[in-house]
Amino acid sequence: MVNPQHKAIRSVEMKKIVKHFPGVLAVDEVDFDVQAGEVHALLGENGAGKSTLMKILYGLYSANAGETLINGHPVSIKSPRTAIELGIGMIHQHFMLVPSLTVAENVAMGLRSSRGLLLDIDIVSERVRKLSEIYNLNVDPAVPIWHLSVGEQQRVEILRALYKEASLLILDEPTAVLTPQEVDDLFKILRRMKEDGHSLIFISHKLKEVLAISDRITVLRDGRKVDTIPAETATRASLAQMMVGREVVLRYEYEPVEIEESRLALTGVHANSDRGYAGLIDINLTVHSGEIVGVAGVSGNGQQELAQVIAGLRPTSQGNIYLDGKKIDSCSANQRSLMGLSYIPEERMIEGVIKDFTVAENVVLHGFDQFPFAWKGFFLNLGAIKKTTRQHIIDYEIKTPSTETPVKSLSGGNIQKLVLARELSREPHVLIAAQPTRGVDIGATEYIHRRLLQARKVGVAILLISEDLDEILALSDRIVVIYEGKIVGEVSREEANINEIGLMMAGASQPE
Amino acid sequence: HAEPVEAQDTFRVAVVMPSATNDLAFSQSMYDALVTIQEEMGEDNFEFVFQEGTFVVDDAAIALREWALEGYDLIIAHGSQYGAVLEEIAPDFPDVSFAWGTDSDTFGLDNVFAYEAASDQGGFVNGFLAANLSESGVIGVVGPVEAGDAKLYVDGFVQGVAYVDEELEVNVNYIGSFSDVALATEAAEAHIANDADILTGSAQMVVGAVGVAIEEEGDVLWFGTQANQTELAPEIVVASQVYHWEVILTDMIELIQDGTLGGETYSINLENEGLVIEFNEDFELDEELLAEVDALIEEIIAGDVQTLPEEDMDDGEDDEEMDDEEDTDGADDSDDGEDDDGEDEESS
Amino acid sequence: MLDEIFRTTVLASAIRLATPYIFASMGETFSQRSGVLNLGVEGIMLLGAFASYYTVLETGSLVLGLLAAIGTGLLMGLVTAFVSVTLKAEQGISGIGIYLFGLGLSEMLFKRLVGTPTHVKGFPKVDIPVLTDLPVLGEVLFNHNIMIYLAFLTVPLSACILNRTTLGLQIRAVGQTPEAADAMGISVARVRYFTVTLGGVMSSLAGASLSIALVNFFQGNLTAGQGFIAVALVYFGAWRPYWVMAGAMLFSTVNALQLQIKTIESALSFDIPDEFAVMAPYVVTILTLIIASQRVEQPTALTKPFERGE
Amino acid sequence: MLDEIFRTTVLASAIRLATPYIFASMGETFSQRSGVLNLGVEGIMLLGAFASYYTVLETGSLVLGLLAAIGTGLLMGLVTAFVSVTLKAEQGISGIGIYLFGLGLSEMLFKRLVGTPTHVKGFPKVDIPVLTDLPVLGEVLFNHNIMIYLAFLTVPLSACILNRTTLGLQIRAVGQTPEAADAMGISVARVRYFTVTLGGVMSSLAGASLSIALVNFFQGNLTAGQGFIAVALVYFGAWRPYWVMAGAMLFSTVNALQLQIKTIESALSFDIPDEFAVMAPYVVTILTLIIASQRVEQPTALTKPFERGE
Ligand SMILES: Nc1ncnc2c1ncn2[C@@H]1O[C@H](COP(=O)(O)OP(=O)(O)OP(=O)(O)O)[C@@H](O)[C@H]1O
Ligand SMILES: Nc1ncnc2c1ncn2[C@@H]1O[C@H](COP(=O)(O)OP(=O)(O)OP(=O)(O)O)[C@@H](O)[C@H]1O
Ligand SMILES: [Mg+2]
Ligand SMILES: [Mg+2]
Repeated sequence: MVNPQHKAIRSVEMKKIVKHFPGVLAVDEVDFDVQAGEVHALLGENGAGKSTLMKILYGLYSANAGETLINGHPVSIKSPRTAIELGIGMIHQHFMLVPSLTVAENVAMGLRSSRGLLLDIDIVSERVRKLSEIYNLNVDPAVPIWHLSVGEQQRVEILRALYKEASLLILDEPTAVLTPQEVDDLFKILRRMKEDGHSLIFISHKLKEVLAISDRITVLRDGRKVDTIPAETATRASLAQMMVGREVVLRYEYEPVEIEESRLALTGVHANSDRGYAGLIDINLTVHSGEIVGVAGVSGNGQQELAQVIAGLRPTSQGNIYLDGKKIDSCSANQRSLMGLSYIPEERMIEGVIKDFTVAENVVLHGFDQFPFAWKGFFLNLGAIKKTTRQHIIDYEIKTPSTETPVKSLSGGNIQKLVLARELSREPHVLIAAQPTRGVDIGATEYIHRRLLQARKVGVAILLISEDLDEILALSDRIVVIYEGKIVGEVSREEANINEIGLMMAGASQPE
Repeated sequence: HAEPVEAQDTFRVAVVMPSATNDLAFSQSMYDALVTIQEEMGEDNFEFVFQEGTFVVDDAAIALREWALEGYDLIIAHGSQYGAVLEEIAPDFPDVSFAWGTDSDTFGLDNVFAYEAASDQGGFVNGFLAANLSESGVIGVVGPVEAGDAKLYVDGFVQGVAYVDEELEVNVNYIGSFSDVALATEAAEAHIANDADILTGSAQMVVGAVGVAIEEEGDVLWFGTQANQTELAPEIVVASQVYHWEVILTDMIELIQDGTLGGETYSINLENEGLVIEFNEDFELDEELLAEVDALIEEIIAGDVQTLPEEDMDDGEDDEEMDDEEDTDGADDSDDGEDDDGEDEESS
Repeated sequence: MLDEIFRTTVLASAIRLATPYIFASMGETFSQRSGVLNLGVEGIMLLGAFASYYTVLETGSLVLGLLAAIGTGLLMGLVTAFVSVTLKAEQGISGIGIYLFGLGLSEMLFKRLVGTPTHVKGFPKVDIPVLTDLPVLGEVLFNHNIMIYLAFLTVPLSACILNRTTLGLQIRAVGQTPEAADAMGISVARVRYFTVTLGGVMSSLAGASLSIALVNFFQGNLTAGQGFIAVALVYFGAWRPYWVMAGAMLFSTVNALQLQIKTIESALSFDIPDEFAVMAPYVVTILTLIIASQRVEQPTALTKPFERGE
Repeated sequence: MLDEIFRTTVLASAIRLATPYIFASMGETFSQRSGVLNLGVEGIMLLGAFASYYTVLETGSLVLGLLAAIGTGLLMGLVTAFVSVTLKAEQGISGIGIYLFGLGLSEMLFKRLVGTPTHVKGFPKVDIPVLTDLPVLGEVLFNHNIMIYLAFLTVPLSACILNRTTLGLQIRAVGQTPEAADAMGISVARVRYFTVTLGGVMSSLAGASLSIALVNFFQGNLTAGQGFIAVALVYFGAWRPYWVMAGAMLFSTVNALQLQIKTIESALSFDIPDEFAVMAPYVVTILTLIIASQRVEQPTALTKPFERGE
């Protein structure tokens, strides 16, 4: 059985840490510390250096300068193995799980077995089950990872850290992909761990969460530490200002727009979900020109199915869909997009972009066979493609070294801007925006919001699907709430009440 | 009037061989011989079965044992690689006769015949003819691996050319495979690019080389060995050295029927007409030259002409710089007795 | 002198030897770039080789022979596509199935319909007016038959299609992230049907290049593993047409050199020391390793059937 | 009667033919499961075949021959691992480099040190006391030499290692998601060094099984493509040892059947109609396609060198 040699971590101090990447000074003389029984949050825009700093602590990167002390003694952490042995656990921004292996196997991997060479999966499973009960994690050790939802996968990550008796746990953007309910559950676990004397480092772009969970907050900007402050003295506005270096507006002026003709209409739409059961039930929905309709709901209640049905990536089993009054049920995704439908998918790395393609190639993923990108529909016009890409890069403030950089080396926020640029530049009649700001820092979020509002102003009909209720409330003209595949309520902007909507999202009945 | 089938009177032969029966080479020569005997003796008196493409020696072993149990009268292991297993199996069936080739070793067993081919003799004759017919003075040879009867043939051929004119250039190319037709083709292309106007070669992959010669439309001639290759290329084949195993097989059959099951070593050669130079009838040859060939064959039979290079005769001019080492290992007198035709035939 | 022989004979020879590899591996490049690993190349080559050979033998028409090869390739390509795209079979398995099928069927048909190897008149050398008369280059590059020119022509063509056309963009997208391609309205199935069928035709032409242009004969297992090597060459060239061609040429040059070493020796009138033979493989290895250290764009969805998660 | 021949002769023959494939493809399974595509199998097979052959030829000791093969495999495996793990070379390219190297070196050494193919006395059949005497099974399954038993023994062993040991878990994790394995403190490089070296040893043993147990001699290019087919069989079996073995057996049975069709005919005392020969490949194809429709666990990081993003 695991028997970690490490003593409990009482304190970790990182001093004057420096990390260069080719052409980037990612971390510049940063001091950072965390104590037992404390949650220390790390804040900063995309690319501020948070992940890099934490990867240094976890032994994935080696620092160019600076030192790390544990319980006052200098340590040298050269690989994750050392970190694990010292009692450090990390939940990565991108989960470090092997999809085809079971929960227990993922936990057991890298551990010593009590049976020498042979696996002791039964023993590991048993202990996982116990831990899962203690922390109320509700994870079945025998299920393969790819069966699990993102939230469940994250619980596996936490379980794994607990299993290894990590006394310091680093969580890099753990909430980016969680539903509000899952965030609450996570926080319960984290508080419990804190009480047990664990040290926690928490990274998030969501200020509300940071304020809710942390004891101290450190803000990084461009690789440098801005300050470390106690959470009690911080407000959302002050944090946003520290991060971005200017004031950030998260409330937008609302200008009513003349609602014109219906652009998108769904009547009595039913569709199946991936696992075969009913994903959408009797959806009736209309979006007009110049209107943003927000779809609120806890993730997994049919949002993805809704977006896919409209985009033409999932067949309906009943009902009709109209685009500009024309029935499009039998049109392919391509035909729909030619008719003026744009789609910003939720899974941007899978459905939105091709990771190994360059920025320019991704910009023309839609309409690559149309003028001016193609000549006779067959030969690519590389010059025109480059020109358009440059324009997008300027217009949408996309941070990229060149038009020929593969998108996989851009940050998530910049990839999202690229998708937005591509979809909006086609001057669509209807835009489906699914989780457009997930994992994006506040600066970029604000930018994306402004762009959406601008599109609304010129008459685009926008369906905004988001789990972030603040986002929905800030942008939508109308809000519908989706629960278990059904639309369970609709409210206008004026009558929107966050509590009522929250209740509907949780499945409580519609307000009378 | 149905004739009664009398099993006792039917002579039954089984043979295992390394490549296909239509390879126009080593395996086909045995197959043709058996067909010939069957024609002579009649289907009622002579039957045979075969297993072709047997690359793995243990497979041959299984077949040999199976046939021995089933009471075949003569079981032939056509390929020197089967020697080791035969040595193991034959003693278990003292009443069954086995034959093994090409080699000269009967393992001291009196139920094993050994047989070999003095293919250097026909090679020498082909070389003699080639030297006389070549106008460019360059001759190309395409071989599989430098071993067995292919090596004997090539060595004899080179000697035959030198017998006519030491100055002629013979380029020998062993491509290292019995099955790679594309490479054999390319080897022939290389010879022709180097001005060769006569080509020859041994083993089944030479069809490619023959094709290249055909494309030259009469400017390049071909000499065959093992089987009669005239049908491959009627315009350009001058002659083929053909193996007639039936000559010695008939002897063996007689001995077996008389109760002698082995102990003898046979060799097909020009003398016993197991090796025959078969000319292409459509190819016009000078009467004088033909007469010279006849005389040469007589001289070879009489032993007046050396068809293989002597160990110390080797000079840097030709291509057998390895002969010195090879000839010392295990080979008795002029034949080195190893034969590995079609070894890599059944690899897939 | 040596120089000359090397350039004219060895290179011309390498060009011929490379021809079937180039056809087959260009086709496989398309197929793999779109995410389909076709291990059945060898089987299709054999069928194409037989079909064209038999047609030429019976009709004497090379054009018909070529058409027969194209038809066979089309058919086999469609079958392969059906199995790997529509049935979503595990690609390694279905490829071996196609290989065994081609191996067995071509040999059986040959035995039944032809019997013994019979020579056919293959494509003749084509002189290209001015080019063939160029001093050295003429002999090396422009003294071949049309199938050889065709093979080498497919290389820039493939590169151009893959990198500069909308079709190429679709192929690469489908091979990288089929989900994204699908979401963009590209039909993953259609693109893969196209590339796999094209791969079939090219494999079949590779076979025909042996049986009616280079060897001008057929026999069972004529290709002797060349199809598998062609697949390996696609990895070697890391899915880039010019690199794949370079690999095929490297491979063929080594073979050609070995064929002609005697000729070269006699031209030099001294024996090339064995040390040369000893070193050749090392040199090739080191060369390939230098190339190998380059990083490349991979079709990440290779071997993965696409399903829209329904 | 037919039944019997089929069982005893054809199956026993298939078992022998499958032996080198099983050695090589089990090794390759390990290597691929950990994310390394080793296309150099064929080259290592040739070197192993030569090393063991030459040792037996010189010393007469089969044990020394086996050790020579293991040593050669170890060395070549380490070289391959160095190239693909440490140098992070593109795996397709470096594999072909290793292949060419093995092909050239083994042929050259053979020519220099041996010259003509000379037979060696290979492993004799081993009777297993009770088992060999079993009626039919005895002859089919327990009448072979030790290398054959060894080959088939590696199958359950490989399955057990991959599925039931900590090492196997590490291998699978490294092949699927090396980042995750790395983050859990598993050394990706160490695991891959292990599997690739093991693959080298197994390839080398595959070669030795030809040269000192089945064929009992050596010649240039003895393996004639078997290494490439072994790699294909790993895809066929979708990285699962028993399935890979099934593929090797299927493949060998088809070959054995073709070898023995005349014997079977004579046993039946009538000719098997050609229709049988026509149908065999179809049957095999359909069979494989049925198998192919299964979904499998893929080493998704296959062919991708791992770098910790620094
Ligand atoms: N592996 C790498 N190679 C090169 N540069 C890198 C690498 N990882 C990070 N960087 C650079 O280091 C800087 C800090 O990146 P880091 O990932 O730490 O940001 P972050 O604060 O975690 O951002 P986010 O909020 O987007 O996660 C960035 O400018 C980035 O360009
Ligand atoms: N392997 C890498 N090579 C080069 N640059 C890298 C690499 N990994 C990360 N980066 C850089 O690090 C920065 C931050 O990357 P990271 O993936 O942490 O962003 P992110 O957290 O996904 O962004 P967002 O918060 O917008 O989702 C990016 O600008 C990216 O360019
Ligand atoms: Mg980060
Ligand atoms: Mg981020």
